[in-house]
Amino acid sequence: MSVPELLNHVLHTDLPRSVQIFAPELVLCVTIIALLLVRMLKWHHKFPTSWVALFGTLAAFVGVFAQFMYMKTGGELPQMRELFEFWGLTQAGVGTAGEYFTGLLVHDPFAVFFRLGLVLFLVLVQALTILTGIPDQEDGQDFYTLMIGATIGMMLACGANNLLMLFMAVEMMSVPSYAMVGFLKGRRLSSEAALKYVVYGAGIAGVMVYGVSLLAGVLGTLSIPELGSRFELLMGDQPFSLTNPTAVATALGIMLVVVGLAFKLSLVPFHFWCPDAFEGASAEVGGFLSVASKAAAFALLVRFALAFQGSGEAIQTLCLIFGISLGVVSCLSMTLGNLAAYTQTNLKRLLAYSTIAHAGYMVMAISALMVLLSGSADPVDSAACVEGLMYYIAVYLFMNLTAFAVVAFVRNETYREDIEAYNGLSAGGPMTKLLCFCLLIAFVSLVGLPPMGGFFGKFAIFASALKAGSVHWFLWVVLAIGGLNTVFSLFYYLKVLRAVFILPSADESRTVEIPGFNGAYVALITLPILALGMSWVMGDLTATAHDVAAYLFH
Amino acid sequence: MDPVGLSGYLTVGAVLFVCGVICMATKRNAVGVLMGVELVLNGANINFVAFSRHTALGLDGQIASLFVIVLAAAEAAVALAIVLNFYNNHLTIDVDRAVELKG
Amino acid sequence: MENLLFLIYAIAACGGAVGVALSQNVVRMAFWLVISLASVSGLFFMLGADFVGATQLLIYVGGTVVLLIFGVMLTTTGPYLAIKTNPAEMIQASVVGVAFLGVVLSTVTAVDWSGNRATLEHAGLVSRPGSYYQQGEGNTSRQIGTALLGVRFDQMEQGAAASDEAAHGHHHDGHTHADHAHGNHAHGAADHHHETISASPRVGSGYLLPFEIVSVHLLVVLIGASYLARAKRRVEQAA
Amino acid sequence: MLLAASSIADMLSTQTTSGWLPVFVAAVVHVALVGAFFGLPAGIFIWAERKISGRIQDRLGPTRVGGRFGWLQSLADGVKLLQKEDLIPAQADAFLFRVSPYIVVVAAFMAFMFLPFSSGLVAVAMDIGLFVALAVLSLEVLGVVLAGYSSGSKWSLFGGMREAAQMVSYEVPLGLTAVIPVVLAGSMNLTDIGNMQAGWASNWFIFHDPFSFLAFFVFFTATLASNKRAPFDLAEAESELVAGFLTEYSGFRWSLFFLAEYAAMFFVSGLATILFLGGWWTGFAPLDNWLASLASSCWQGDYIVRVIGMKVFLTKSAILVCVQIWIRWTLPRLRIDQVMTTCLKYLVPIACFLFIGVVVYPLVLLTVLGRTTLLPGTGPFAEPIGERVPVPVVRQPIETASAVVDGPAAVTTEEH
Repeated sequence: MSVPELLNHVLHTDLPRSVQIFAPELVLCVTIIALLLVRMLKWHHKFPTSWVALFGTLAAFVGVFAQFMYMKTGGELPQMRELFEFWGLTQAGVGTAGEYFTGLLVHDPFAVFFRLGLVLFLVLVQALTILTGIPDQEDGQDFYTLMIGATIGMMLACGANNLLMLFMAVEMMSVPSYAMVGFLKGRRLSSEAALKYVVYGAGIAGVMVYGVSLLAGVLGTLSIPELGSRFELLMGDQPFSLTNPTAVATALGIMLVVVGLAFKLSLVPFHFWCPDAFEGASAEVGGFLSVASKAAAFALLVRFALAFQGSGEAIQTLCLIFGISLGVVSCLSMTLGNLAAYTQTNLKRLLAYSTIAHAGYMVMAISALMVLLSGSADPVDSAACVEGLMYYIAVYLFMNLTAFAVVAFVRNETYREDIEAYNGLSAGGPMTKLLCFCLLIAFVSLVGLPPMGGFFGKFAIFASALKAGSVHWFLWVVLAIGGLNTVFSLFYYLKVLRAVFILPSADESRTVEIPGFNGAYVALITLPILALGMSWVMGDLTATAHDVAAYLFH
Repeated sequence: MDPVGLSGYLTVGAVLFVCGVICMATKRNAVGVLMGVELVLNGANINFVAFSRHTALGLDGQIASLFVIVLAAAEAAVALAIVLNFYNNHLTIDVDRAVELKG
Repeated sequence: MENLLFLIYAIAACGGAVGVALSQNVVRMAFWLVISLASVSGLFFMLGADFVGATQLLIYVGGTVVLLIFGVMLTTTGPYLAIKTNPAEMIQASVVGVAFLGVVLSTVTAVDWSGNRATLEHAGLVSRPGSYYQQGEGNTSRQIGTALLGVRFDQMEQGAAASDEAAHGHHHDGHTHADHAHGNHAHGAADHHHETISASPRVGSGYLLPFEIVSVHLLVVLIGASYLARAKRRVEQAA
Repeated sequence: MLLAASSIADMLSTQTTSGWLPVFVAAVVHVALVGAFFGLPAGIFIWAERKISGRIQDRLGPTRVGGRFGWLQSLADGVKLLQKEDLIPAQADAFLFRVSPYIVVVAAFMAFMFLPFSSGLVAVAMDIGLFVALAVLSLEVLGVVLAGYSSGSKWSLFGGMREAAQMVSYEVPLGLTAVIPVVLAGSMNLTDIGNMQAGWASNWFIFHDPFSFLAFFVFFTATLASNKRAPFDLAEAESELVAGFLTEYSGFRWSLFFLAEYAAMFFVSGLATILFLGGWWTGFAPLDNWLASLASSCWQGDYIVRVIGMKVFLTKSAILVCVQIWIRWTLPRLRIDQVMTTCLKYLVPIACFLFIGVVVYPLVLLTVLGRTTLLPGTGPFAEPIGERVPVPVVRQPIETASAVVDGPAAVTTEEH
């Protein structure tokens, strides 16, 4: 390729396509600038900065939604034609899956699905913060800048196709999160939580980048999809063994990268920051971190894991080891998360441990995926793992947000977050009753009982683990532990529900009144949990997840 | 190729990495821990640049190390702001004295 | 000559790192860190990465470390803050650290780097040898500059060679190494997927996106840091 | 001496076959040269400062040592300082206290390695010379902070902190304005930037366009501040902080700080000369042309041209240093918050604006006037920006030999 050809290709083919796909993220960037300008020009006295943020995020959401629908329907949806045209979507751009930005990011239904979820979640959390008023009028632009900045990082994570982008995405979503955890800067707990989070987070990020450097050096590339094939090429016919330095160096690199991702997912040996950070941070930030940063990290883990598939003996052994180690981590996370949650007295801390446990359930899907890949399984089975994970994350988004939203609203009324403060909550006014009911639904779904969305997510993941068990028996052990854990988890969720519905309030005279808007908001985000469990939406989501996952494996 | 070879550089990188990890594990001063982080990142950077010279990685390694430097600077800025904030609230930056969050 | 220079820099870098780990005074740690990082930049110059070396000096040594020293000075209460490290903890950490060092070193020194490179070269996966340090050794700023603008002139010939070879491979034998040359979708189980990729020529990965997006990141981080570090406007009621 | 050095390097690198000896000798000679350039200006400018300040304050200044002008005064001062006792306060962190002057000196000294005194007369010729030079110069702040901290005195600590804050902040406008000549020249190589400005003075980058004209002054202000010169000498504000981070230092170590300060003054003046004021070119096109032709026409012509260029360069830089001294004794000192406000609220936005302006300016001119310069098409100043006096210097041998001061680059190529 000659120089003009290269320039032509980059300028006229790659860049327009990239910008078209990247437009929602660019809208978010513009929103950040707009927020700062509003503050600088002192317009925030005329209208709140939160509305600027919400408007920008909504625009980005519409953009990703248009992309999603375009990909799903192939651009042939007459009702949305104007929308497609507004965002300039074309068949060669958004319509075609593949790499963009000269191979740094990859555009496929999987990435679009996760980006859609993330922006939707950002809209919901921003609505929540507007209702609870956690960043006040003066600090609004700082808070939303951090939140949107972190989200841009997460959206990059969904499409990361390059080890540099992987590291960069992790940094971009972590560093603003550190600041967000410490956002209540006058409070001792908040600053302590932020300190712990940043100290551990920075350390693990360093370890991770060392792993990236090893991996990149051994395999001679930064491109994630090439990793597996290069490893296969280098190993040739040699089996995977601990005496082969190339294999060990690669495994070491993978291990260190997975450590970095496991930290973001708060999986067990690297979970210690999670309860502290969630307890110290405000409930809104806790909700944001518990869902968004996890979803992004799972997207990264899936991409990273999928790079190592192949038909050679060495790479299959590598996959198996990878899968089983993730299985062990999954067992540990589920068990420890659920057991530790039982003794908690602070509801945010309890939810943090519940998050750890749920990360354990979700990583089970990836463990199963890797084990399946090591046995040259049917792509349909492998796709089922990712499908289950996606379904789970979609439901988890709503149920965790509901739980944290309830914590935030109750805190605004009672100024307390310990479980005792919830005693007799259901005796309050009608909106409070609605709130309690929503909490019930969210918790039942978090446990994974049948009519709710959470059940079907968990069911899908367990089913794929069952299938993977036929490749290696260890997955059956993981599955059994997962089942047991579901039973454990029932108790501590019930403990909270008992406080809410059965125990009498300590102070009978004062009942908690939740403002109408807040109740309506919680009801709105609870509805999808029900809908995803027992309506046609569920079938829709399953089908979408199925198509998306199948695309990764065809 | 230069006579030192790749392993010399990788050794330096590994020593920096391990010293950084030891530093993170043993220091109680939050700023001390951050210095450990910087060492770890530099260990990785030496790897990147050495690989970029000697292996198939090529210029990508150098660019990766550039971004690592920039991101590390950003991280250090936020970390220090958090440390200052912690100091304002607790009058210490001893990590071991951050014990109010327990459970 | 070269070995000597390497030894000087390497010993200074490692010595500085050990100094950071062993020192009990935070400011001395910072001093050792400066020594270590500056020597690392010397190593970068030796590796022909002059731009990275200069960046290391400007941003790391001249920026980040100064920031860290600021942090120390703003947060020390006594005149010389000595941090006592629990000796048992130190020994524990050192043992684990040295063990890990052993693992890493035994691995990386044992890897057959030239052999691996040759394998990859054989598969057409390596940009032409000596792509950036061929002429005018160490002058990497132009290549880095164009790479950050999204164009990789240094990988151009590789791209051409790879696509030629790939086209070749498809005609004769679908399972040659050429399959891997199209790293975009290395798991090339499905053939029709391959074709969509082949339609777009393989260009080296330009780094326009990270170069631009990191500015947004820096802006966000700057705002976060300034929010946290600026004086409290008022005492929060909740505290 | 310079002539000799260049010749040695060239001769040895071309005539000797064995590998390391010529580069070693060349390295030694280069280091000696840079050392001379590092030490000499300090001596001269300390004397100059005393004389000029004396005149400004309507007195004579030193008159005794070395005759009527007191030109040996600096030497006498040096001898006096060396005789003084080297005190280390009991409160000080002795190790850091001892070591920090050396950091400052090393930083200032190393910066000279990248500064070309004339076309090709540079210890380390690098493509990114400007970038490295600024990077190295920025290390000076570490020595200052450590000196302030390790003295164990609150005056020193405050002085060091202020100094660090000031230097780090002023690096931003300094860097932004230093990039403007880079944009104009399309290169970060200081030698190339200098050679681009041959010909009439209208070719100097300061006169390139209104934005670069202003940029020079911003650059000069920023260098004043980053060198902690008045009116930005907050670190050593005698009335508030005794002598800032220097309070506890005496004798030899104190003189090292002083040496570094004057060397850095000279260095930034030299940088300003290269970036904006035509470097080693006279600014008079016929003369430059004649020099250029001389290089190839007579025996050792290029060396002669280099030495002449060096004289021009040194003269320009010395004038700038004198301006710095003049400013110091004329303007009152700013308060620390005013210093920071000047930087962050004024200089940084101005520098950003100038940078954008310089990029946009030729485009605007091109659309409006159809050419990229305001200057009319005829007359003595008609030298178009694009055409230059041919660069007379064969840079190759020196570059190869001198690269060794820094690293292995040249050696490796030779060995293959």
